[in-house]
Parts: sequence; C-alpha cells; structure tokens
Amino acid sequence: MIWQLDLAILTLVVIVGIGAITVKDLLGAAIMFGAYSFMMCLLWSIMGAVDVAFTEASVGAGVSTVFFVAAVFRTTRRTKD
Amino acid sequence: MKITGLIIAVLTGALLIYATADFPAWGDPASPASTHVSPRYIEKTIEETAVPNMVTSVLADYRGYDTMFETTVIFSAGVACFLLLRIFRREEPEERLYRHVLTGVTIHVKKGGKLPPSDDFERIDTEWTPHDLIIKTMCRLLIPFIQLFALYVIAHGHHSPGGGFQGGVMLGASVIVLAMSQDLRTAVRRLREKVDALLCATGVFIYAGTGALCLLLGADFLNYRALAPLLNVDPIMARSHGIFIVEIGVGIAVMATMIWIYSNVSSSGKYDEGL
Amino acid sequence: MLAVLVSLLVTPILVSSRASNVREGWTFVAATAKFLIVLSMLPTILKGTEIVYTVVEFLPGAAIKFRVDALGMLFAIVSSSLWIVTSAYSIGYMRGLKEHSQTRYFCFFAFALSSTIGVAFSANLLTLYLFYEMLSLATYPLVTHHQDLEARSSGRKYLLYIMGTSIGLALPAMLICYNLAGTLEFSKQGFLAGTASKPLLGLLLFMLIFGFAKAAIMPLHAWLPAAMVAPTPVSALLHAVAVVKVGVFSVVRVLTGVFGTNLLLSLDFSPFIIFVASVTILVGSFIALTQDNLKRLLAFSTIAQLSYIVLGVGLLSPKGMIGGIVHIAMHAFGKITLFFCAGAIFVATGKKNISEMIGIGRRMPVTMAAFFIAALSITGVPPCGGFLSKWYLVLGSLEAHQIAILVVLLFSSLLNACYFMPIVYKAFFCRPEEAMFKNTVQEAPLFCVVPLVVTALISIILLFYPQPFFRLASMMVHSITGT
Amino acid sequence: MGDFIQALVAKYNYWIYITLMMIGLYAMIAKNNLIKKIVGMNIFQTAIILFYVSIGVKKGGTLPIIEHGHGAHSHVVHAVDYINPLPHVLMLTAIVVSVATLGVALALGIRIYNRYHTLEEDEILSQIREK
Amino acid sequence: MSQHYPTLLVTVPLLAAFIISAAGWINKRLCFPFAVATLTVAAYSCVGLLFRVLHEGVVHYRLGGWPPPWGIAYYVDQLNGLVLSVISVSALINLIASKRSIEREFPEKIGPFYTLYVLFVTGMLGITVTGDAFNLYVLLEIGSLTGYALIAMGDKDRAPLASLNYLYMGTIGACFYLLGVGYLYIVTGSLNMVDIASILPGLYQSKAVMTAFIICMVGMWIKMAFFPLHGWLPNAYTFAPSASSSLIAPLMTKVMIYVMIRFILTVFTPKFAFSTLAVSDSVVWLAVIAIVMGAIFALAQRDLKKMLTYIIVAEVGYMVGGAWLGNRAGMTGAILHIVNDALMTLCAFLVVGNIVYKVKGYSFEDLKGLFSKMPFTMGAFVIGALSIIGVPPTCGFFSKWYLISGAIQASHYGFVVALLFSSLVNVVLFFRIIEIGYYEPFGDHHGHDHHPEPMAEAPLSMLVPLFIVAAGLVLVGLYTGDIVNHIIQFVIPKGLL
Repeated sequence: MIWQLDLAILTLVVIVGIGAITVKDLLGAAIMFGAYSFMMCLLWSIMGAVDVAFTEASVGAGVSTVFFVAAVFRTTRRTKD
Repeated sequence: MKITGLIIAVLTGALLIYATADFPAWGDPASPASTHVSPRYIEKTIEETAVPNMVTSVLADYRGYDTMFETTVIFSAGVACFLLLRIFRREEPEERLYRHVLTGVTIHVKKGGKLPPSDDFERIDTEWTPHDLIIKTMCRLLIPFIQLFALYVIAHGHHSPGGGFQGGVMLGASVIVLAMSQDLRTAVRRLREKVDALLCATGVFIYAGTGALCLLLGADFLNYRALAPLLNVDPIMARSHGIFIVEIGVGIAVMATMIWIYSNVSSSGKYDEGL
Repeated sequence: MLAVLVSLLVTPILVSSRASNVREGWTFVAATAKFLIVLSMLPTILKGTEIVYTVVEFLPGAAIKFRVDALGMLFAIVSSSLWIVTSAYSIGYMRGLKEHSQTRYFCFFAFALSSTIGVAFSANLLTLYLFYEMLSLATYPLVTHHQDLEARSSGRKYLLYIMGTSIGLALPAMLICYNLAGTLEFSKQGFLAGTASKPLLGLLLFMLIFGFAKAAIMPLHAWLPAAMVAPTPVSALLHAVAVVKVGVFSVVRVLTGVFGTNLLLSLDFSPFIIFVASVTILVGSFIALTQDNLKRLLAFSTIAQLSYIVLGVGLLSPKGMIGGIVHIAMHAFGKITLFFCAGAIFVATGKKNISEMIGIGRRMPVTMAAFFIAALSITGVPPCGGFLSKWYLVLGSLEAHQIAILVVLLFSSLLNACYFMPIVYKAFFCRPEEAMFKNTVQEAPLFCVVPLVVTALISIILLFYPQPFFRLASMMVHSITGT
Repeated sequence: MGDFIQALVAKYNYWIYITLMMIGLYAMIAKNNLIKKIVGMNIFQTAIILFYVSIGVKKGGTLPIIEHGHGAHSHVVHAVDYINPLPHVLMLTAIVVSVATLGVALALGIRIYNRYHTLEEDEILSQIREK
Repeated sequence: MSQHYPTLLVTVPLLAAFIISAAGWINKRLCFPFAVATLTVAAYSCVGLLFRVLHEGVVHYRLGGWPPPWGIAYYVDQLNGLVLSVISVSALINLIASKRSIEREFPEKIGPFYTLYVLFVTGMLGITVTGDAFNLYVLLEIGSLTGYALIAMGDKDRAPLASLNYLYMGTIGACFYLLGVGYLYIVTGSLNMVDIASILPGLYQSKAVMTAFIICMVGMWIKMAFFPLHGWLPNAYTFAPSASSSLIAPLMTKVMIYVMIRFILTVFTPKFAFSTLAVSDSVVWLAVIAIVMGAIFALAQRDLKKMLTYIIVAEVGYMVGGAWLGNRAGMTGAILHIVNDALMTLCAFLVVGNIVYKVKGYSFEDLKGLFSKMPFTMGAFVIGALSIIGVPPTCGFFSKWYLISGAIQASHYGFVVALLFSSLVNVVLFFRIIEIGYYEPFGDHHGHDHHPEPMAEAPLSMLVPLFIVAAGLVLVGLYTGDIVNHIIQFVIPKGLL
C-alpha cells in the first residue's frame, strides 16, 4: 500500500468527520456522513479488507445515508450547532 | 456541556494513545493477532470448509454463531422501527390529491369524491411532490441490473468479496431506489408490508433453523457437517453448502429489514408516499 | 417449634373467618393451645434439660435456631398466659368501643405474640434479631390502629426509634460480633470472651444495649409514651407482655449470653449499666409524678420498672439477677392489670385523665380494687408479688455492696407510692358531692372486668406461690454463675 | 525526540483512529441536536471498526481470498501471505450493529420530533419543564 | 437432550421469536402462548443446566463443532447457571404477570412487542452463557436494541427522549467495551475468554492490558448505571411501560454486573484487578458515593417508580462495591445480591405494574388508601420493601450481611456506613409510602372512617406471579446458606480470601 495515499485519505477522513458534526444543516451533515463512510470504504480497501469495504460502501455510504436523508426529510434540517 | 465533552473526549483519547505504546508495530506480521488464532483460518479454510474466501468461511462457519446474532440484530432493529413508528389507524385527509402523470396537472378530490377512472392518475400527498420522468425511467431501467448483481454477490460470496449481507443490502437498496424514484406506495404495491415482515422473519429463521437442524441431526448447533447425509455430499462440501444456505437466509433477512426500516422511517410510519 | 408457629397458623384462619365470633373463638383456641404447648415443655426444662431445634442454617454459626432454657421458659409462660387474658380483654374492649377493622387487629395480635415467643426461645443473636424485627413490624399496625393523624405521627416515632436503633446499632454490632467470634450462639459464658480489646467490647455493649431500644432505657424511651395512642389492650400488650419485655429480655440475653457475667465482671462494665438503669429509674418515676393522663403515667412508670430488671441483671450478683428476672413476671402481671383498669375506665366513662376520676371507685369498685392491688404490687408492698422481686433486688444490691443502688431502689419505691396512691385515694375517699360521675355509670362489660380481676388475683397469688418462676430464674442464674 | 518520531511513524494510523473516535465521542456528549448526536455515534463506531480492521493488516499480505484455479487444494497456503481475516469478520458484524442502531435511533428521533416539533435537546427539555 | 441445554436455552427463544413475529401477522392471539411456552422451555433448560453444573462441574459447549479459540464456545459454571436461572425464571414470571397490561397498552402491536420481549431475554441469556468476548458484544447489542424499543413504547411524552438518551449512553458503553476487547485482541490475538485468561498473565504490566481493563470496566459501568454514569437510568425506567420496566429493570443491570464479575474473576484474575491495578479502593469509594447519592436522590422523588429507579442506582453501588472489596465475603455478597436484587426489583416493579393497571398512575397522590383498595398487592409490596430494607428473613438481609462483613474484613468502614445509611433511608422511603397507602383517606378528616373504599384488586393473572415472587424473596432468604455453600463458593477462586 502507498503510505502517502493512506495518509492523505486519513486526513480527509478526519476533515470530513469534523465537517459532518459541525455543519449547520442536517441534510449537509447527512451528505458529509456519506462522504465520510465512502472515505472509510476506500481506507479499508487499501488495507485489503475488501469485504468490509464492500459492506461499508453498501451500508454506510448507501443505506445509512438514505436513512439519514429520510429522517431529515421527515423531521427538519434546522440545527443550532 | 461542550467543555465537559471536550475534556472527557481528550482524556479518553489520551488514555487510548498512551496505551498504543505497547502495541505491536502497525501491520507487523509477527503480531499476536496475526499469529495466535487467525493462521488456522487462513491455512485450513480450503480443507475444512472448501471456501476460498476465508472471510466468508469464518463469518458463516467458524464464527457462524456471531453472524446469526448479527442477523438477529438487524431483525430486531426492523421490528423495533415498526413498533416505534407504525401508525395503523389514520384518518383520511379532507381532500386527496391526484396528479395526471402525463401533464403533471394536480386535481383535488373532496372527501367521499369518487376516484378518476383512468389509471394514469397517481395519488400524491403534497402539492410539491417532485415528478421527474427522467429519474423514474432511469431507475426503472437500473433496478433489474442492481438486483441481478445483488444475486450474483450472494451466490458468489464463496469465491469473491461479498456474501449474503452485502447482496441483501443491495437487493433492499434496489427496492428503496424504486420507492425514492416513484413513491413509497408503488414500492409497497410491489412488496406488501406483511410479506416484507414475514420475509424478514423467514430469513433469520432459515439461518437459525439450519443450526437447529444440525442440532436435530445429533451434531452441535450450527455444525453443518451434520447436513452431509441430507445433501448427500461429503462433510466438507456440506459445510460449504451449509454456508451457502445460511448466506441466502441472511440475504433475505437483510433485504426485507432494510426495506422495512426505510419505509417506516421515510413515511414516519404512515406508509404514504414517503420521500 | 410448634409454640411459635401455632399463632402464625391461626392467622390465615382469622383472615378467612368473617363472623366476629368465629374469629375470636379461633383467637382463644390459638392462645390456649400456645399456652398449653409452652406448659408442656415446662417439666423438661425444670428437669434441667434444654430443648434445641434448628430450623435452617443460613451461615456457619448463625442459623434460625430455637433453644428453650429457663429464662426463655419463664418469659414464654408469662407472655403466653397473658395472651389469653389480653385477648379476652381486647374482645370486650374492641366490641365496647366498636373499633373498625378488628380482623386486622387480631391477626397482627397473633403475629406479634408468636414473634414474642420466638424471641423468648431464640438460641442465637441472629434469630433474636429476626423475631425482634418481626415484632416491631407486627406491632406497627396495632399502635397506629386508629389511622388518624395522631396515630400516624406516633407510629412514625415508634418506627423511627425501634427500627432506627436496631438497624443502626444492633445490626452492625451483631456483624462485628460475628466477625470477631465467628458465631452468634448464646452460651453460658458468652462467646465474646477474649476476642477483642476492651474499648471495642465497650462499644459493642453500648451498641447492643441501646440497639434494643424496646427496653426503653433513657434516652431512647420517648417512643413508649408516644405509643399510648394505641387501643388500651395494645398498650397493655406492649408494656406488660410483648414489646418492652422483649427489649429487656434481649438486653438480658446480651448481657448473659453474649458477654457473659465473668467477662462483664472482668471488664467491670456493670457500673455503666447500673448507672444508666438507675438514672432511668429515678427520672422515669419523677416524670411519672407529673403526668395527669393515666396511660402516660403508667407508661413512665413502666420505663422506670423496666430498668429494675436491667439493674438487677447489671448487678451481676446471683440474687440481683434472680430478682431482676422474676421482676419480668411480677411487673408483667401488675402492669397489665393497671392497663386493663385504665382501659375499663375508658370504656365505661370515656375519661382518660386522673383529675377527672375523683370518686370513680364508688362506681367501679371492682376495677379500682384491682387497680389498688396492682399498684401495691408495682410499688413492691406485700401482699403482692412485686414485693418478692424487689426484695431480691435489694438483697442483690447488698450482695454487690452497692449501697447507692439500695437507696435508689427504696427511693423509687417511695416515688411509686407517691404517684399511685393519690389515684386510689381520689377514687375511693372523697365526699359524694365531689364525685364526678352520674349514677348511670356502671362497671365495664364483663369481658373487660374478668381479665383484670384474674390478673390482679394472680399477682397476689404470686406472693405465695412464686416457686415456678423462682426455680426457673435460679436455675438460669446457677447455670450462668455456676454457684 | 527521535524515538517520538519513530513512534509517530510506526503508530500514526492508530493515533488518527483515536482522533476520529474522540471526534465522535465529543459529538455524542457535547452536541445539542439529536441527529447530530446520531452522526457522532456513527463516526465513533466507524472509527472503532477502522481500528479493528487495521489490526488485521499484514505488511506483504494480500487479500484474504485464496486464489485458486491452479489447484487450490494442491498448493500449500502460508498464513503470512494473507491478511488476517478475523477482524474483518468481526467488523462486518459491527457494521451491521451500527446500522441497526442507526435505524432505531432515527425512529426514536422521528417520534420525538412528531411530539415536540424540534430536535434541539434544550428546547425539548424546556417544553417538558413548562408542562 | 441434556447435553444441548446450553444451546437450547438461547436458540429456542431465538427461533420462537421469529415464529412469534410471524404469528403476530397471522393471528395475534397466538403470540402469548408461544412466548410463554418458549420461556418455559428456556427456564426449564436453565434450571436443568444449573443442576447439571452442580453435579458435573463446568460444562463446555462448542458451537459449530469448532474447538475454541477458533470457534465460539460456551463455558457454564455455577455463576452462569445461577444467573441464567434467575434471568429466565423472572422473565417468565413477568411475562405472565404483564399479559393484561401489554394487551391494554398496545393492542395492535402485541406481536412485535412479544417478539422484542423474547429477543431481549435471548440477549440476556446469551450474554450470560457465552464464553467469547466479542460474541458477548453482539448479544449485548441485541439486548440493548430491544430494550430501547421496549422502553420507548411507554409514556407518550417522555419515553422516546429517555430511550434515546439511553441509546446514546448504551452505545457509548458498548463501544467502549468493544474497544477494550480490541485492545485485548491486539495484544493477545484471541477472543475466547478462557484463552485470553491463559495468555494474559505474561502481559500484566503492559499498558495496553491495563487500558483494556479500564475501558471495559467503564463501558460496563455505563451499561449498569454505576453512579457517575447513571444519568440515563431513572428516566428510562420510569417512563417505560410497566411490562418493560418490570422486565428490564431487574435484568439489565444485574447481567452487566455479572459480566463485570466474570471479567474480574475469569478473564483478568482477581490478582490483576485488585493488586496489580491499585484502583479497587477508589472504586469502592465511588460505590459508597453511589449508594449515598442514590439514597438521597430517592428521598427527593415524589413518585413511586422514579424512587425505585434511584434505589436501583444505590443497589448497583452495593454490588460494585462488594465485588471490588477484593475479599471472599464481599464477592459472595455481590453475587448473592445479583439474585436477590433481581427478585426484589421484580417484585417492586410488578407491584407498580398492578397499581398502574388499577389506578392509572404511580405518583404518591395516586397511592392514597391503597391498603384498603388493593390489600394483596400492597402486602406483596411490603414484603419487597422489607427485603430492600434488609429485614430478616427476607433475602435482602443476607446479601447485605455478607457485604457488610466483607467490608468489615477489608476494614473499609466507609462502605459499612454507606450500607447502613441506605438501609435507614430505605426504611424512611418505604414507610413513607406505606403510611400514604395506609392513612391517607382517613388522614384528611380526623377521627375514624368506618367505611374504607371498596376493594378493587388487580386481576388474578397479575396477583399470582406477584405472590410467587414475594414468596421467592423469603424462600431465597431461608436457603441462603445452601446457595452459598453449593453454588457461590465454587465460583470464587481459592486465591481470594
């Protein structure tokens, strides 16, 4: 594995994670979370955990995000923090 | 609150980082994790279970008991969402909205008013419900391929990444895509709620039932070797087949549950048109 | 131990039986049965053998275990025999005043008695503690029978004192004993000898004596006057038979069975006990002098009298012990008579205060005669049983060369006379025009009068035939001191 | 200093995972919005999964799938050549658990919103206090 | 069949759960009989297993026929057996008792409710019986997820939020546990408890092991609502429907305490927990604070159910403190108190269930005159109260006895004082309630009221189980000696004096 790529993605993950909990819009948070999961998925495929990456791609980046969006749609996008 | 949270988080992090000092180096092949238990899985998987994808073999056989409960977790989550959100009795609204699919004209039908005869009207709940022909058509086109690939993932889990769980999620996702592109009613018309719930239970039941079957055949719980006489293959292949049966169960359960959760969450239990 | 169970067994029958006659019939049956069972054990005990019976063993060295010995026997006879009388009396009383929910009343009455017997026969500290708590809980509904605000507050006080001390002091003391000695069995010379340092033992003694607050040793006596809101039979039961006697009995057990006379002598703790007891005696008597409400007066006199018993045992001299133990019986009969009288007066006239009782002797001669006898007995004047126990106490104090105690005893007897005799005087010797009662007032119902007459007679008879009690007491004392 | 660099180079992955966990934990404790807390919860769980997966990594190991076709049963398999599959299995389970928890949490959030019409914890609490 | 008891007691409820959920869609009336039958089988096999353990010693069971540490295995010793029996029996009793209230509170969701009920029990049993650290996590999540749902079905206004907070805290706890297991795995390379225990002694000085231990403990403390981390418990248990609260309150915390004891005794040896890691004293002090604070908070409450929840917080303090005293008596007391406290809590919450069923409320005002209204329920309540106070011969007294004597042996007098203090506070608490129930209608106007209000007792199907539990309280108390001599003393390693 290429450690530069690894490091770059790790930093990205941290950034996206922080973004997901700081952005002032729940829909944005949901999307950020999707991106976060996708980064995770990349990391794992780098580490050779293909099954886990596959699962995360379908669950984390896919279904979970959809659930988030559905829930936000059903409630509200407004958030104070 | 923020300060306390920060302090707690930092303290925990400090403790955890402090502990990493005694970890083996990252990716060290000689670390205990890689030398104590796991080698057997790697070296024996072929001759003990005839499954090249050792993740699958460990998942569904060596630690199959975990996976059974993992499926049960999903199942209970589905039941929990249903229990929490589902609203059965709900009063009909004063006036119902119907949209003429071709023109996009929305007509209002007062309570007790009779439905329009032709079926190119679709019921909607809100004026602004999006209506996008391109998306609908594209999704209609995509869904079969998604499902086909999902089936492949389930079936080929022995030899390639993937397995019951991933495939199940994709199957579910295909229906979810339908529900999003059309509306929930369409999806529910395809897959009734009751059927969905029953599938959910059936899937997990297949898994646990397989284990119980082994029990009845006199072996330990989930010991697929006992299935050899039924499938008339040698015990090793029996394990492989047992894994396959179980994966199918997982697939069904996960698919049904994902759909169930989605339709409850997206319509907050009313099973109207959803998103 | 059948004796303990029999009244428990009767409780469900009491609950089930709706008709009041049936209920009270059962109460009688139970009472007599219990008394007979206790009596049946008497000969064996008098032969000097002890009956031992283990129910179940929780922890090594601490089981629910019964052992019938002389002291327990004495106490059991007194309480079980008095149960018969009291139940008879309470039937009359409850009917006379048409109290509510009598079924509950009789149930808990039976319950309380069985736990009393349990205490009497308990063979180790754990069992004793168990039945002690049971008794506290069983008497709570009796004390608060009226279920009004007054009953509520006094019930609170009652529980606060009893449960608070038993959990806060007795329980930890018991645990420390268990951890020191590894057992809780009462034994002739106590089981604490040589297990701990003197200060710790002193602490234990303190905790145990005050832990059993039912003994109403000052300063933990306040619950007793408060508990006077109870119906009179209950207060009679509380004071004469069950509760306070159980407290004193527990203290005696602790002193003799846990610590043992030799240990106490060697550590000379007895001055402490004696001091506390005599203070209680004097202060109690003085307060009694100031009371106008008859029942409260009796309550304080009880507080004082109880300390006689503690005092006698605390003297650690054979005769003193005998006196103290016999005083359990004597005081029981005397005091219960007094309470019956108070109750009878209340039933007949509704009067509670002494100042309103002028000339009542004219109207209720039998009652007041019994009252007179009992008062004599409490004061310790012949021809009444009380005389004997006091006499022995005096001898004991001489034996222990405690002249101060002698003074205390005599002075308190004087005080007793001071607060009893005026009542009798007012009751009988006053000019007719002072009499505060119409001619209509008559004696209380038969159910009330007969018992008190009986007890009064008994307390006279005890002067002449005290043998059984004395034999039991002396047996017990000999078994302890070996003399 | 040098050994610190050493440690940093050797362990930086672990440290970043722990940072992620702390982000999630902080969000769960300190955030006021219920959905935000749920996001933080998922970040926390995912970080732990990342930690586990990284346990399984072996330098010089390949995917935990025995390539066969040329006689899988014949040629002998060496543990060092393959990545440790056990953590992957565990983490599949963990992912499933996290999505299940997510579903239940969202359902609860929707119920709360239907009752109070807000997702901010403090506003909900103040509404409760008013009653 | 008896060699399959260990797996039967988990898989039978599991399979039945799916059948029940299906039955819920076909015919609702089938659900209850199914559930009862299932739990009966489970209880039967639990008790059978216990007796088998008593006769044959530790029972092993390999799932999937794989030898540990490769496969997942069960290790059932006396401790598991005891806790298993308690769990299954109390779950069964509670199921029968709360049939009426379930049917009344959510008539159209009976099926899913029973499904989750049985799944919850499955999770608890699985946690107790499993011998694999990661498997324990999965089962823990099952128990928690179902628990959240069961709790959230209660009071419309408050329950969902309480349940969501519980979910957050519970997830943090479970994640900490998972993290701890990960730390163990990275240094030992194994997940099987016994295997880890065999590897660990060489690593006692490793920072990673210590951290793993601490993290696991913190996770469990969150789950069992140990004092500083108890925030979620009171609301969650108070606003839950009575059926759920009387199911979850007795089981969840006790099971977590079992897990803690299991980790202290089996995975990490007592030597490590008590001497290598010199934190036991501070933990006991924490327990002291927990007991005192629990008692004080309970005093401050104005409704029965919430008061009980704070009492649970205090009781958790008992058990953690007893376990961490680090001597035999304390550990015995803690294990004994798992059983007793489960029964006591069950009794108390069943009573609350009956009251809610009849009076539609559990604040102190609703309790007025209950003694004349529902005498039998309140009688059972008195027994439960006595047991919680610790009055012989009820069982509460004896576990308290062991705890206190353990504290005395460890000469940790703060703990003694805390225990006595909480007993006294319990006296005040319960007699306050008893007074309310006993006087109120009369207390308002002086003098006697000769017409107490008519008796309106809960249905028999709720009373009989309550009486069984109340009788159990006394019986367990009477047989404490046997329980200790035949079960608990084998659990505690000889090293622990």
